[in-house]
Amino acid sequence: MYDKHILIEDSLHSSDGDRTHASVEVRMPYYRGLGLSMVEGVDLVVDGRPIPADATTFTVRGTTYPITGLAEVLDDRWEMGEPARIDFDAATPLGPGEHTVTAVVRLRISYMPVPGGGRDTKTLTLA
Amino acid sequence: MYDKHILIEDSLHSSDGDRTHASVEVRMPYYRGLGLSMVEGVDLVVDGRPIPADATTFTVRGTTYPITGLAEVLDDRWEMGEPARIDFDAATPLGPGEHTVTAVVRLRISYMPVPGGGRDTKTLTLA
Amino acid sequence: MRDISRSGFRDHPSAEMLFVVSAIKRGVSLYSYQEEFFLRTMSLEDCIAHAASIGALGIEVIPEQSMTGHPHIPDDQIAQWRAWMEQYGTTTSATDLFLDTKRHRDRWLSHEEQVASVRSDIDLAVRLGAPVIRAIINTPPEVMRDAAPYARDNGVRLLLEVHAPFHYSHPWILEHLEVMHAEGGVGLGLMPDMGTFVERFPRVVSDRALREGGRKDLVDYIVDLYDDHGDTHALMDIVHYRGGGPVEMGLARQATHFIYRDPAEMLPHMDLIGHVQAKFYEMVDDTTEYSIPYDRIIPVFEQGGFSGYLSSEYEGNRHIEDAFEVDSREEVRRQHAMFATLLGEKPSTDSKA
Amino acid sequence: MRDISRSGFRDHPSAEMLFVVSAIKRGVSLYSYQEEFFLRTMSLEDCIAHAASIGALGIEVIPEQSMTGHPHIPDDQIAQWRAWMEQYGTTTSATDLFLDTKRHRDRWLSHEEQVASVRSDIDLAVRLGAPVIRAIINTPPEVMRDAAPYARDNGVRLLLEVHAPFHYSHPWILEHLEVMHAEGGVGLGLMPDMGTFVERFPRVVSDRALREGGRKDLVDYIVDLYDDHGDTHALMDIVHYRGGGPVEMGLARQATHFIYRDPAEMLPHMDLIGHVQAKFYEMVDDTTEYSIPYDRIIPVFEQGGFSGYLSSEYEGNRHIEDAFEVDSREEVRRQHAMFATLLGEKPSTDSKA
Ligand SMILES: [Mn+2]
Ligand SMILES: [Mn+2]
Repeated sequence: MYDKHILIEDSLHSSDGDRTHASVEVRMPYYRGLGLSMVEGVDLVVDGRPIPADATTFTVRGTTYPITGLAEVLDDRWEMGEPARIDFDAATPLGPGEHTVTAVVRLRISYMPVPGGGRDTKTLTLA
Repeated sequence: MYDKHILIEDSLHSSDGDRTHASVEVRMPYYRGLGLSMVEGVDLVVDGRPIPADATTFTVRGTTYPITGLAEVLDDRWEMGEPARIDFDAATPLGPGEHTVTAVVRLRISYMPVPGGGRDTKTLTLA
Repeated sequence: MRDISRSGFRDHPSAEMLFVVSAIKRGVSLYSYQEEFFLRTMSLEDCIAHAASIGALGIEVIPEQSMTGHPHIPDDQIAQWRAWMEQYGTTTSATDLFLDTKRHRDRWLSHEEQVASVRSDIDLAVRLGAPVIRAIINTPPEVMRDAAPYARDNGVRLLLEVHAPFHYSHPWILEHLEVMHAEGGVGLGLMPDMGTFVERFPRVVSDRALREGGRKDLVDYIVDLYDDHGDTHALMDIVHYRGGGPVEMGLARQATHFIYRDPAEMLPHMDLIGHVQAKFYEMVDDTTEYSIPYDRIIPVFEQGGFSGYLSSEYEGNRHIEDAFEVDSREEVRRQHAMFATLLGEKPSTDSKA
Repeated sequence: MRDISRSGFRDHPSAEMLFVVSAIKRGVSLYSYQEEFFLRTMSLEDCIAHAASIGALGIEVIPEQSMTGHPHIPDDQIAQWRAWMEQYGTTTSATDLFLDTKRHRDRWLSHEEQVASVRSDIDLAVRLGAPVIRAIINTPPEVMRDAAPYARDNGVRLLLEVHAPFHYSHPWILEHLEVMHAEGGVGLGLMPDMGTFVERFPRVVSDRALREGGRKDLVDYIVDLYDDHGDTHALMDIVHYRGGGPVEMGLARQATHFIYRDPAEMLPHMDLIGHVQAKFYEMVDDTTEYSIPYDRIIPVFEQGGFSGYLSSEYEGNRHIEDAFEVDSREEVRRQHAMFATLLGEKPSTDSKA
C-alpha cells in the first residue's frame, strides 16, 4: 500500500559542492505511524548502484539517526505520511539532471508473519 | 529428506598435485531420480568459502556437465541415491586433513510451489 | 422510514411498527480516509467534518494514525480532538490499539510488557473519551484477561476484533470467548469486522490482478471458486498446478484470507458485541456493497438488539490506488446512504423494491 | 478368520458369514523402502522379496525411483522386473507417474507435452504389466481427459491420487470427477491416499519439532488443536501471535497439510476407486497405526465392494531419519499384520478384543 507514494517528487538534493552527498525524502508505506525500532531499513538504489546501509542516515523532525541504528530507537517514531529525509554518500558524484532512484522500506509489523513495507522507483531530478 | 546423506563420507579428493582442484560426491535429497534440467544447482562451501558455480562441474556415469549448464540437459538424469561427482576449483590450495564442506542441492519439483532440495554439512578428510 | 416489504426483519420485536428508528448508530472509522489523510489532501478536521456531514456521528480513531507521539500524545492534540467532537456534534466511538509484540528486533514483548502496552492504550482511550477499544486480533487471550480489570476500573471495554479468516467457532476466538465469559463481559467483548462476511470476491481485488497481467482464466477460476464458496484450502496449489505465476498465486493467497460465514453466527455472542467495524471494498451505488450483504447482516444486529455503532472501514483504497484516484468520501457517503435506508432512517432508494 | 465381535462390518453383504476372506488384496508400494533403497542397504530384489515374504503380493512401483533411465527404461530392467514378479509370486499392482510441468527452467510444459508425458508413462506401465497408474495430484483434469483414450486403448486405467489436503468435495477433485464421469470411468479413476484420514496428529512429526528445539507449549497447542479437529485455517497466524519461531511455524504449516475426513466420503465414488495408497506414519504395534484409523477405513472399502490393493506407503521415514535408524521392513510388516487381521485372514492379535 502507498508504494507509489514512498519517494517524494522534487526531494532529491545534493548537500555539498562536489555532489557526493545527497538526500531524498521518503514516506512510510503503512496506514499508521511506527516506532523507529520497527523500521528494519530504508534501502536506496541510485542509478542502479545500491547505497550501503552504513552510508545512509535517517532524519525525522530534525533528529538524525544512522539507518543501521534504528533498531535501538525506542523513543521516536516515523509518523503516518510523514516525510523522512534519507542522507546518503554516493560512490561517484551525482551529475545534475535526472536520476533513477529506488527506495525499499522494510518494516517489522507485529501482527504479520511476513516482512512488511514496500518499494518505489522514480526518476527524480537533482536540484 | 535425506539431508544428512547428501555428502558422501570419504569422497573428498584432490585431483591434481597442487591441490587447487578437488572433487566431492553428493546424492540428491529426493525419493526419485530427476532429469538434470530440473537440478537448479549444487552449491558448495568449503572451509567457509563459497565456490562459484562457474568453477564447478557435475559428473554422472562418466559424463561431465558445467553446473551452470544443467538447465539445458534434457536427456540425462540424476538417479535416486546415485552419487554425482562435483569437481571444483579451490581459490587456495586445500591442505591435507580435515575440511568443512557444505553442499546445497537445489531442485525444481513440479508439484511443489516452493523450491525443493536440501543441505548437508560434513567434516571430510582430504585423501 | 423503513420499507418493511424488503427488510425481512420479521423476527425483530418492533417489526410491526412502520416508522421505527433503529437503535443501531452510524459511525466512521477514520481508517476509511487514510489515502487522503496520508497525502495531506484531507486534514484530521476534514475527516471528522465529513463523517458528521453524512450523519455518521460516532468517530472511531486509530491514535497512531491520526495523531502523533503515540503513546504519549500531547495534551493539545487531545484537547483539539475533544473540541472538534463538541463542534461537530460527534462522539469518540472507539479507539484502535495495536500490540507491537515485535517492538524489539531481538526478542518478543513479554507478557507483562504486552499487558502494560494495553493499559497504556486504555489510558489513551479514556483521554479521548472512547467507551470501547479495538484490541487487534493478535492480542493473546491471557493479555486480554490480565488487562480486563484495568479496563473495568477505567469504565472502558476491550473488544477483540474478529477479523477474517477468524470466525466465531475458530479455536483462537473460542479461547478468547472463554476468557470473556469468565470475566463477565464487563471489561471485555467482541468487535466483529464485517470482512468475515465476504460473500462475493471483491472485484477491486481481482481487477487489480488483471491490471498486473494476471491470466484471465486463472483469475476467473479463483473468483468463481470463491463465489461458489468452495474449499479454498489448497487453492494456491491448484493455481500452481495450472501454471500460475506470482500474480495469480498472490490472488489465490488473498482468496484464502477472505471468508464468508453466516452472519447469524454472531447472534449467540450479541451481548459481548460492543461495536462493529463495517468493512467494505466497493460501494456499487447508494444501496449495494459489491461483496458484503449488509441487507442480510443488519437484520441480524436488529434481531440481537445491538445498539452500538456500525463504523465504516473503507478497504478498497489499497486495491485501486495503483490506477485510480481514491475518493474515500464518496465511498463512505454511499455506505451511509445504504445504512440509512437499511436502518429505516429514510425511504428505500432501491427502485426494485 | 474375522473376529466379528469387533469388526463392525454390519452393513457388509457377507457379514453373517464367519470365515469370509475379504476380496481386498494386500500390497506394498516400494516407496515404503526408500530409505534403505537410497542407502543401497536393500536392493530392488530385496524390496520385492520382503513384500512377498509378508504376503503383500501386489507391488506398486515408482519407475523413476526403482529403475534408471526413465522414461526409456532399458529392456533388461523390465525383463528382470517381470522375472522377479514370476519368481516371488507377485504382480505389478500399479506404477506411479509424475508430471514434470517445470521440466524447462523458462517455460511451463504445454498441454500437448503434458499429455505426451502421460502417454509415455502409460507405455511404461504396459511394459511393467501394471493395470493401473497413479496420476499425481497436480495432473490437470484436461490432461486426464485427453490421455484417457490412450489408457483405454492400452487396457490400463489412470487413477488420480486423492492426496491431502484435497478430498472428495474439493473443487479440484470435483473437476476431476466431472471428467471421469464424462469418460465413463473406464480409462480414468481415483486412487485414494489414506493421508486424507489423519485423525490424530502424527507424533513422529511433533516429536521431531521438539528435537529441533520447538517450544513445548506451542507444539502441544498445535497437536491438541489438530486432534480436536479444530479449524487449522489460521493456525500459523495463531502460532505467530504467540511468538512462535521457524520450528513452531513449520509445524503449524504441516498441520494445515494434514486433514481428517470421514472415510465414508469415499463410498459414493467406490466404482471409480481402482487402488488404495495405504499411507502410514508409525505402526505402534501389530494392530495400530498411530494416526490413521484403519479399523474404521477398511470396513468402508468392504462395504463398497472394493477388490483392489491396499498398497502400503510408509511415510514415517523422513520424520525420524534425523535421530533414528529407519527400519522400513519392520514398519511394513506391522502394517500388514494389522491388515491381515482387519481383512479376516487370521484371528485378531488384539488382546483387548
Ligand atoms: Mn477491521
Ligand atoms: Mn500417496
